[in-house]
Amino acid sequence: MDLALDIISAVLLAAGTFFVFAGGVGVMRMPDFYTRMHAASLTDTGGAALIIAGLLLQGGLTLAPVKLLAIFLFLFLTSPTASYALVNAALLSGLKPKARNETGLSLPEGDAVKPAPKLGERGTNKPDEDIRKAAAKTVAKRTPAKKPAAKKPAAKKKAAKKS
Amino acid sequence: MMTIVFSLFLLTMLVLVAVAILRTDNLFTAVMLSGIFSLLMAANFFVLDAADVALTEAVIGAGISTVLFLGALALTAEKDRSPPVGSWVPLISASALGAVIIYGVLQAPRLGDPNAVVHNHVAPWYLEKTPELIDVPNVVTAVLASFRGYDTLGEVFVVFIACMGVMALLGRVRPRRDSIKLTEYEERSRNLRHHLIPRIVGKMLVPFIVLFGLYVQFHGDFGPGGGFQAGGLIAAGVILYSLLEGDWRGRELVPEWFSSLLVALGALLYAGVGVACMLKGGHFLNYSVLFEDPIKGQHVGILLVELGVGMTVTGVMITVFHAFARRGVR
Amino acid sequence: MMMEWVYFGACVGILVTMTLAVARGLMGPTIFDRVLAVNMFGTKTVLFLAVVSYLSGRPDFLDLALAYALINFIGVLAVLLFFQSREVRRAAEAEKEAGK
Amino acid sequence: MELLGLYNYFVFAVLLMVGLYCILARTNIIKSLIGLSIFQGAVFLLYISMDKIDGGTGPIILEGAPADTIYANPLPQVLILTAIVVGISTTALGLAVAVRIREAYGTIEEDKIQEMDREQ
Repeated sequence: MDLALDIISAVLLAAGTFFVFAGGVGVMRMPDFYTRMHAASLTDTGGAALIIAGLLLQGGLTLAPVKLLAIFLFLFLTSPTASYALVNAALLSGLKPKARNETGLSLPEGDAVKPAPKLGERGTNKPDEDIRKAAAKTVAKRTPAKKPAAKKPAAKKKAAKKS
Repeated sequence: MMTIVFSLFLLTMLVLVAVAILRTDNLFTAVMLSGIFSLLMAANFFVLDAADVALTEAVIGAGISTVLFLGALALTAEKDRSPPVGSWVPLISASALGAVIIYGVLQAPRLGDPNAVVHNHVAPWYLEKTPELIDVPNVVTAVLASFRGYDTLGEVFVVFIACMGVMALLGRVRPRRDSIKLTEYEERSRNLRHHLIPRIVGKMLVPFIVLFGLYVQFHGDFGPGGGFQAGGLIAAGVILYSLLEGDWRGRELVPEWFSSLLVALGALLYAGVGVACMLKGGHFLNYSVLFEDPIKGQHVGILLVELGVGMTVTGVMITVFHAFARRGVR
Repeated sequence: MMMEWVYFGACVGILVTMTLAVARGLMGPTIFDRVLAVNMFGTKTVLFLAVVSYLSGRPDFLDLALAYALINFIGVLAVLLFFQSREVRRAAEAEKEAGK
Repeated sequence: MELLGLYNYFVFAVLLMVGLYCILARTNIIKSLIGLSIFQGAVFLLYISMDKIDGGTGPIILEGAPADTIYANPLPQVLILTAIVVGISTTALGLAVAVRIREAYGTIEEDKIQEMDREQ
């Protein structure tokens, strides 16, 4: 019985370590920030769950399994939230994914994401539409569209409003 | 054996991260890397059997240090514009120091040597006498609060004075809310209320962090923990709330008079226990005289003293955080 | 005895992943990659501490991993707030420049 | 093997060097403070390396543990535990000074501050 438990938990630990390691490799090898984030956040939760499940089987009837469950619960809640917050911070400061559209053309600078969604304009960010528009524009003109200079004037307007 | 393998990994990473911190000229990067540095440090402490220290480093390094540094960066600059090094003095003095230390260290006892000098003087006495004199399972707590109570009292006062320094420098009394006109845009940029997911998850965590802080505070006699760690944890909970809801609301949750009262009361409680011991006819901070039964006296004394430490540290961390956060509105 | 080797293997696996995360933190290229590295490193530290506390036979030291799991998140939120308020700070600085 | 046992101390020396160099060579105050915390970390590492005993465990006495259990040395742990909290408080004080300097001079680079002082 004990041996069976040991074997199960060994398998779980090995699988968890594998997933965690795969996440590490993904973070090293993926081409841009957003894909790296994808690799990291998925394996963070999955690998952690497996490793903690493996440890849980070794716990016995003490306080330790309760603590493990708490650790799992908190990781399960905070890890995806942290990923969300981080991607949001990146998007806010205008970091663009290395995207390719349906036509296979690489996007002109600045059109891949709506540039730095201003605070308070949540929900108006429609990357898909933008990508399609940008692609149409690119195909029509064959010249890269100019980077919209929306950010600076907006900031100045705000500053003016304040004074 | 295993310790050495773990240490090899962790320490090598530690050196790499430290060199990277030195080389980067972006202060934000440096702060992020020093976050990794502190995590590595904590893992290393844990591998070296110092659970209490690892818990402290975890709480301070992950919860508070990064937040404070980012708060300071927001008020100063993000770029390190040091000119390229012109003189050889720093390099020479650093290498000289390193050479001397490496020479001295070559004769040091290897890691984990049971015959090292450190392990043969007071430490065995502490380990042997703690169950008999104090009867607390966590020897670190016993040494911290009882055997070396003077030392800890001094440290608490250092923390207290540092907090007073920050308050003096960054100004405690600021204009009231309505006297500063923030545009809606600015107001929004100072909290995370419009980020629904972090807000809900974060607010859900706050009570758990505070609860765990209280557990660490009062379980410190039996497991890793004590006033220093608990203070950091509870303050981290309050800081999380202030980050999510904006610092105005954070100050509504824990008003400034309350956090600065905590700072003073904690230090006073610690010293007061010492004075109570003197009034009972013992030496300063000799808790054995507090009750008929010396062991009970020690237990109560340690509990009160740790509570004082916890109050001071909580108060200091919250006050310092608010001092930086409020400075942004000017 | 077998379990100890399993724990040890898991620890080494996690440590190697930590090394990869540190490498990403050192390489960048954007600052967000570094924040990602810190965040990922934090999660790995939680797991590492949990496994080591079983390896050393002291499951009562799980408190540490629990503290990390609770607190690790604050740093990322601070980063989010930092970037969010940066726009305002820059606008204020621009205003000051214009005022000169 | 003998040298591996001293690896902690070598890392301590290297970190001390890095920290000192960072403090001396960089003129940016915040960078110097980060260097100071590396320096501090090196000292913490030295102390904690000393507390380890082969085959030992954390100095928390478990009920029903065999009498010959080896416990790590509690004394360095106590010293460093308090030092960490004191370290962050003093760092906060340093950061507060940096913030005030920036407000007064508009920069946190030591060389520029000295220039401004000379001009006055």
